[in-house]
Amino acid sequence: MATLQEFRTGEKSWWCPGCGDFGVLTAMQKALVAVGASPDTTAIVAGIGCSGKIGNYINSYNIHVTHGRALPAALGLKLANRDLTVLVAGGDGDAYAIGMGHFMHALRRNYNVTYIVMDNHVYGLTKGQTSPTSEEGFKTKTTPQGSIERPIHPLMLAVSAGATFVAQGFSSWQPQLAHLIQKGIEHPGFSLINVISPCVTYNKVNTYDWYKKTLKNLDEQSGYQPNDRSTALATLHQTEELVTGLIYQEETTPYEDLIPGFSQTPLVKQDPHVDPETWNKILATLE
Amino acid sequence: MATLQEFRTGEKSWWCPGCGDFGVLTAMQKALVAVGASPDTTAIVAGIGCSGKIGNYINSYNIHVTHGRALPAALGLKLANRDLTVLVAGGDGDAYAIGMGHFMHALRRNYNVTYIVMDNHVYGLTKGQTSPTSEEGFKTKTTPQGSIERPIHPLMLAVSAGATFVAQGFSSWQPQLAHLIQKGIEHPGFSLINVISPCVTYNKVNTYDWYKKTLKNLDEQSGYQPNDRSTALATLHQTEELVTGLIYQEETTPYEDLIPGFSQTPLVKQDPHVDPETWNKILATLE
Amino acid sequence: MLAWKIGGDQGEGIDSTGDVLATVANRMGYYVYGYKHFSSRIRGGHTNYKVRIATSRVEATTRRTDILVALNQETIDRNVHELEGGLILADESFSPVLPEGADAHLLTLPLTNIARSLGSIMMRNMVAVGASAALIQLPLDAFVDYVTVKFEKKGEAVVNANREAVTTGYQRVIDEYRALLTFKLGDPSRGDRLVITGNDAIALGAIAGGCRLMYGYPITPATEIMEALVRWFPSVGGAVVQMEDELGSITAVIGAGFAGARAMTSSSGPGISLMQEAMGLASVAEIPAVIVDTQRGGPSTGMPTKQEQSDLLALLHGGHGDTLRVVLTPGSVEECFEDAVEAFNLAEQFQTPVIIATDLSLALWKQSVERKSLNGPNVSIRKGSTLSPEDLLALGENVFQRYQFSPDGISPRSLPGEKNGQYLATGVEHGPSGKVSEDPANRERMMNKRLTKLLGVAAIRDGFRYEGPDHPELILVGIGSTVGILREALHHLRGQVGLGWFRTLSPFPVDRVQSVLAPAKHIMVVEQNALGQIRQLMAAHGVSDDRFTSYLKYDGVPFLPEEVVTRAMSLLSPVEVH
Amino acid sequence: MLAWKIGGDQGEGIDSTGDVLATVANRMGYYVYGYKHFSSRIRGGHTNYKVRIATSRVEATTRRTDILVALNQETIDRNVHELEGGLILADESFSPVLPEGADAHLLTLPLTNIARSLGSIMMRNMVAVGASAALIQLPLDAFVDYVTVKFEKKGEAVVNANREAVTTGYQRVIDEYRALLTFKLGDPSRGDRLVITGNDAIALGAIAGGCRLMYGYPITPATEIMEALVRWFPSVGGAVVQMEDELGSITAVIGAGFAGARAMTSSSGPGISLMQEAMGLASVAEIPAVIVDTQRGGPSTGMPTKQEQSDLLALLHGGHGDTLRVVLTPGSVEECFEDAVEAFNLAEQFQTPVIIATDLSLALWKQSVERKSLNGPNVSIRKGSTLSPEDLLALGENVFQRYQFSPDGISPRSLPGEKNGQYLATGVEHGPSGKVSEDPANRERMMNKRLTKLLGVAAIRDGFRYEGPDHPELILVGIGSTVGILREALHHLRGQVGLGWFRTLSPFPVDRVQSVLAPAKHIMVVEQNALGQIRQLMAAHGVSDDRFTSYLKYDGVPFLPEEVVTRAMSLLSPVEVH
Ligand SMILES: Cc1ncc(C[n+]2csc(CCOP(=O)(O)OP(=O)(O)O)c2C)c(N)n1
Ligand SMILES: Cc1ncc(C[n+]2csc(CCOP(=O)(O)OP(=O)(O)O)c2C)c(N)n1
Ligand code: SF4
Ligand code: SF4
Ligand SMILES: [Mg+2]
Ligand SMILES: [Mg+2]
Repeated sequence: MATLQEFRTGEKSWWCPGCGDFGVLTAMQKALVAVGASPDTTAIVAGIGCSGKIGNYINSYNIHVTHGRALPAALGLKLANRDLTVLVAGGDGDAYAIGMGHFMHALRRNYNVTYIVMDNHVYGLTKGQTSPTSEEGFKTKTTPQGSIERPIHPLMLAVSAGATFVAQGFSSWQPQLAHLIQKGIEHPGFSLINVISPCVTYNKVNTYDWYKKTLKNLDEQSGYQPNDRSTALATLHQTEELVTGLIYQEETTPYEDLIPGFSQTPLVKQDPHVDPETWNKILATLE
Repeated sequence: MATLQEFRTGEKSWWCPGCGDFGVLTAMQKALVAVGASPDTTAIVAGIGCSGKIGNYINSYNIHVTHGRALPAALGLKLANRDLTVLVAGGDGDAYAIGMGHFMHALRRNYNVTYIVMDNHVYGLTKGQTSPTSEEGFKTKTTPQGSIERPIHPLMLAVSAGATFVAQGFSSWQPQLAHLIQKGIEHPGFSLINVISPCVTYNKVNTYDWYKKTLKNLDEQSGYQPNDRSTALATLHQTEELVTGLIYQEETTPYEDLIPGFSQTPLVKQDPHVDPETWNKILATLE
Repeated sequence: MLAWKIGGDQGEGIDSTGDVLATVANRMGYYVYGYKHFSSRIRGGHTNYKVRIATSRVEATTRRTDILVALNQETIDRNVHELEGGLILADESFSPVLPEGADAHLLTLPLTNIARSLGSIMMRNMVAVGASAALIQLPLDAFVDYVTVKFEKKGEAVVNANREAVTTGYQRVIDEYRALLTFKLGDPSRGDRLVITGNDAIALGAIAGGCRLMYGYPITPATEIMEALVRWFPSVGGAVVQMEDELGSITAVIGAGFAGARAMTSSSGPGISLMQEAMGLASVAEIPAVIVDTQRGGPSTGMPTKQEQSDLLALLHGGHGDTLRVVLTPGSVEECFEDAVEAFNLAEQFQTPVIIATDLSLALWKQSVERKSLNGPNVSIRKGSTLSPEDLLALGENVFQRYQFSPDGISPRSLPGEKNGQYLATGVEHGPSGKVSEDPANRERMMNKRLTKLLGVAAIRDGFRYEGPDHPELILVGIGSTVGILREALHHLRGQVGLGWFRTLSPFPVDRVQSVLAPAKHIMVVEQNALGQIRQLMAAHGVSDDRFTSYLKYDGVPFLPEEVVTRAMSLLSPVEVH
Repeated sequence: MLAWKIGGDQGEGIDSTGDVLATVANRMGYYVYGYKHFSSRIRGGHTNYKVRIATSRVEATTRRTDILVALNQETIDRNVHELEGGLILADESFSPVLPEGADAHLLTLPLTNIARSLGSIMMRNMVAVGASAALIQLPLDAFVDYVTVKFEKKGEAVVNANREAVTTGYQRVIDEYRALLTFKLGDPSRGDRLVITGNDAIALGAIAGGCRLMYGYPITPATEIMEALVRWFPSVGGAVVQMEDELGSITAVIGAGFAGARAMTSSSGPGISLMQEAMGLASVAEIPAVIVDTQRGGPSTGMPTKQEQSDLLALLHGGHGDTLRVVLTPGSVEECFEDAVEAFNLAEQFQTPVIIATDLSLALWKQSVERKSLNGPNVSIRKGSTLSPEDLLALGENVFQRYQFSPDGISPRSLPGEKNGQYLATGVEHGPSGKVSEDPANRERMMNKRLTKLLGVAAIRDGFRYEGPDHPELILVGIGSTVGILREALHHLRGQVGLGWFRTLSPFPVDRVQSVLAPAKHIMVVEQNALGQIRQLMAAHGVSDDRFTSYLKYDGVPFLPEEVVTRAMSLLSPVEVH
């Protein structure tokens, strides 16, 4: 069993002091420890953004891809070696702007990876522009008079799109967040955890204080059952997604188990050669 | 007032005899006549697919773009000349596979164009592969043992994403379809009309007969009020989207009216030069 | 040598009819080559399928047609100029007319009526097949056997009706047109051959080369690679995922490559353009990836069903920033198989994206290929430099230096799942450990490492091949499907003419090109694009002087060997033309 | 000439401090040039800002620093080598140490403490500004005036505190270090100048050129163009849309271009790679579009905050299929303005995408520019060939031939909204009316039409500029920000050395390049990339012989004029070096 320390790289962080991403990092590391993962069998795919730098700080196999494409990379990785624990991380711009198409298709494909979106309602790395989750009226360098677009509600979209695991955490609420990530990893299909992770430099509206005042914690609300799509949608609608906890989960079989003939042994462990008998059968289809 | 005839190009169709797209074409032409549009002030943006060829047959300003990108082209067009009636058309692959990201963002942007998705649950032009709306188990050249992905439910997604006009038509039910397109054009924001348009060559499951048996017509169901998001979602959920009619509409102000300082006169009608006073004000910000 | 063609409307089964003829002739020991003319539409619109049948290898199409089976008048009108005295077999039902001045014999048979009388007009093409067999003087049995197996699953009634259709067509020709049966094909040669396309060969090569993942998105003329793997992968435990777009496809391939599986994607121009950004990631993060570009008429949607070789510069230079890419260019169906296997080897050995560039003609047209040239189980697989578990463990507390500098620029890699091998693969510039680095000196070294490493490809692969005399007066230079066309042209050019073709376009095999071309008096670069992309590339590498001329074609139609011969003759000194 | 630098951690206001100095010095009539060193992170990490102040135009940075303001020890350690006897002004709070062997004078002031005593340590940098003013011997008043206006909106207390900060810093230097005040800048020259970047100039040029729509997605170092237009467009009725990605941005620009509005997008490498497919659409459908590529270190995410010129080949050849693209390469901030205006003219005149390629240095570094060189209201706007309403009506029942063939390849267009002008614009190959066509003859003509049309750009634009002697021994060839560096190098090379630079990279101005370079004995192509992309391009166009050498740099750091001088000297014959 690996320890928290073993999941650290010791590299000095490039994040601003106070950034929400520190909390996401710690929660991910705790969750990895909790599920009994080990650094060598863990793979983390990250997108581009302040958030995307998270892979630099977790001792594991890390791949830092192009902006918006973390999810397809994770699909490739998972099918190549289905024994790996695969986590995917990125920002709200990475996930819901340039990455929106892949996000919707990952949900319907339901392959077994855990997607952690570090949502700060702003573009951090490019120094403060409006993001798809920015609220209407949010002022940035690209919308100095306030955003005029309806914000994306990622959780509602995920539930509507047929997701099998949908949760939201807050980087300041460590135990809940770590637990949600742990459950996401344990879920045998695609799990989405949208994490409120404040940007202290470019978002002066959706601050820690603001969230502490407005966020509702489902865990404190006795009786919430996360197994019904309509209840989940209604809850998200009522709270305007200002809610943390496990919102929806269903029993499921992951994509990789449904692919006809797909090997249960990780592909990377197989002999790459084709055997003569199979080969002749294949050629026979061309005769 | 233009006549139906004036909206025809007379070009010989490239579609298979019996293709649902013929009905979509006619309904679009009827709707254009009904709203009093004229060919010279109508612009049609089409994607790539059998569906995307629709522009060849409508006498209007037509632009046939790259696969999946009809919506951003329409945004460009509309802001360039806001007096135009802008229709956008494409297939289910064009809209919901490669075009998914733009689709979600067009919904939240709510600019005033009408999007007609010609949905046949299959890739027609590339000769019959699975599409994002193909049902689970649907067999094609790429899923000979049946599709294993959850189908996209475009209407639910649209309603969840904050769309202001969502409808579904059936290419065989002409009066309703033409009427829905007409209402979409009249709606002062983004309108989505998903149209069931059977592919007689590559989809032997979701046929005209199959739809005639399974589709429920909201117009025949007295009392349905398309002004409530939750009712809309519930209806779509219950019917598994096998329903036609106006599903949701709200009063709205289009994007182009919300852009700070954006000209009410079409840009193409303005003097491109900048006047000296404005210029000096701009330079002053750099002093 | 004989050229047979069938033509009609799209959606009328022209394809499968041509396939029957090609398959049966191949089985009998003839060499076949099939060429289809089709449009970007599903039904309607003229389509035709030409099959050349010969007693030796054939890998191009020529102008002449000996027998034209016409299912409508348009077919006659559009193709009659190819006949030069040949036969037209037309369906009586459309009252065929021979255009004025046509140099052809018109035979008619009531193809539709015969089919109808046998139960379904769907069998019209089978009647035509039987009639064609008689005209070509191929034995009826072989066709009857073929349909018996082909329709087996559909039940005895269908089998019998189709046998009847073929037989009737055959018999009617024998009965009515015996006098015209003058074609002599010559004796078939023994051998075990398959009739396959370049796309088939690539899919086969991928399987043989250990590829078990394919992420793709449909597009003409690449789709068949994905579709073939969908059929074949279940038997080897692999998976094909139809992605939401090509951005997703290439990135999934990169994810798989990072994890250590052999993965690929295939597309054509529009999809390849979308992959440009991610290919740069694979280059910088040194991740193997195999990408097939089956070129078609561009730019943009262009001419999606037409032949062209116009993505070459984009394959080399399409992404932002400084990279070298490995671009393999097979010049035959057999080379498609070889290069598909090799692409996976090179990708892992050099830890880099490898592109296989084919073109529509090479990708889609079927031809006879020796079974022994498709020896899947026996290909050699080179996994490239990896650290052993022992090496990794020996690192102890030290961080694994994934990108450590080395003389050949190649650094051993570790794969996820291996103890102690954790590292960061990133598209951001990084130091030897993988950690992001903005240090100028490191940047320069890393850039040199990546660029020089790829020059190693030239050391292990002959990138420019040559066939011909030692002291050629003229060398024809080709690529892709053009190579087969030039080879056929060579048969008709008895002078001192040689053929040079690219097997590796990048890294550019400059030394080899220079030495091969050195003795030639003239060099004609034959390419199917408007910009003369190969010429430009040669010039950019200093291979250019006044011996060079270009022969370009960009109207969507392949070169004909005859055209090449004419053009070549104009360069050769008169005494040497026989 | 004097070089001042301030350094500290990112997020500590280094940028705005440098800007104050540059702005005030410029207002006083000096020419300034600012250069920033920064990383891809928001806070933390060393950053510095160097401002050169001179009495004549300056457009490059050099090695030497005269005055270094250090806010931490790292700043001293990293930059002390530039000082060559200059001064370091350091904050006492970190107990600064002069490294052993350093050739510099260390002065200290309690910057932080002074600021704290005035109410907030946020004002530390203002104290440093005041101290710098004294060291450079610039009048205090000008700085006091500046902060008075700058902080006006924040109320009197803030204004007073900042005035106090500047004044105290100034006075402390005068009091404590009077003996060291030996710098003499010389007299400023009259003139009305603004301190702006290439990005500013492009945004200004876009507005002047009639652009009213910008579709963009943030990316370093292009974002400022979008952000400037967000600020300025409301006053001219335009709109900026922050799109979901670059695929959307470019396609929206094309939609707008089809409709007849002038629209643009801007990005850097990764975004440009994503635009490759759509640029082909604009080429084939003949739709105007303007795209700015502010190049940075590639490939992939590469070195996002570092200088490079490595997208050039991708800009020319990145898309699939045969196209020529118009690529403009401004070599100064003023040329950025000119070329932005001209890009919209060329895009509409030639109905094609036009790319403006700059680079990080040109895009981000501020310099003094004459106001009269930014004459927005007076630029000429050419809308290109369109049909008049009368012409359209005169068509009667005839279909408008949008793509009709013409001698120069340009066909008049109609705009949506115009009666009788309806047509189909498509990326599929089409005939003169716009309707899809697969006819080979039409294909060839259409391809020729599109390619030859663009050669017309060369006729109206001088694509390669030259400055220098008529009979140069050496010509330095540059592009983008390198041009300013080479120009500065020229001042130090008294031999027969000239400067040639590209204003149009494509269509390649081959005749002009050849004639300019003809008299030179040596040609040194100076480019900031690893592959020698401009050299390759020149060679591809037959411009290459043994007079050519390359000087490449790809470590993320701009060339220094001194480095160019050294390299150039090695080529010049000894007698001519003075
Ligand atoms: C194709 C491409 N476009 C744009 C960029 C520039 N870019 C880097 S990060 C980023 C967005 C950052 O926002 P988000 O995803 O919310 O991450 P955060 O920094 O807020 O964590 C952008 C636009 C890029 N790297 N690649
Ligand atoms: C970038 C790109 N990828 C792939 C293609 C090939 N392609 C053309 S149409 C199409 C999908 C057609 O399906 P759909 O959108 O449902 O339209 P339909 O033909 O069914 O009307 C594809 C994949 C393309 N043209 N461009
Ligand atoms: S800019 Fe915002 S998101 Fe980025 S590191 Fe700083 S606080 Fe975090
Ligand atoms: S293939 Fe299907 S969608 Fe395409 S034209 Fe034929 S019937 Fe219509
Ligand atoms: Mg963010
Ligand atoms: Mg479809």
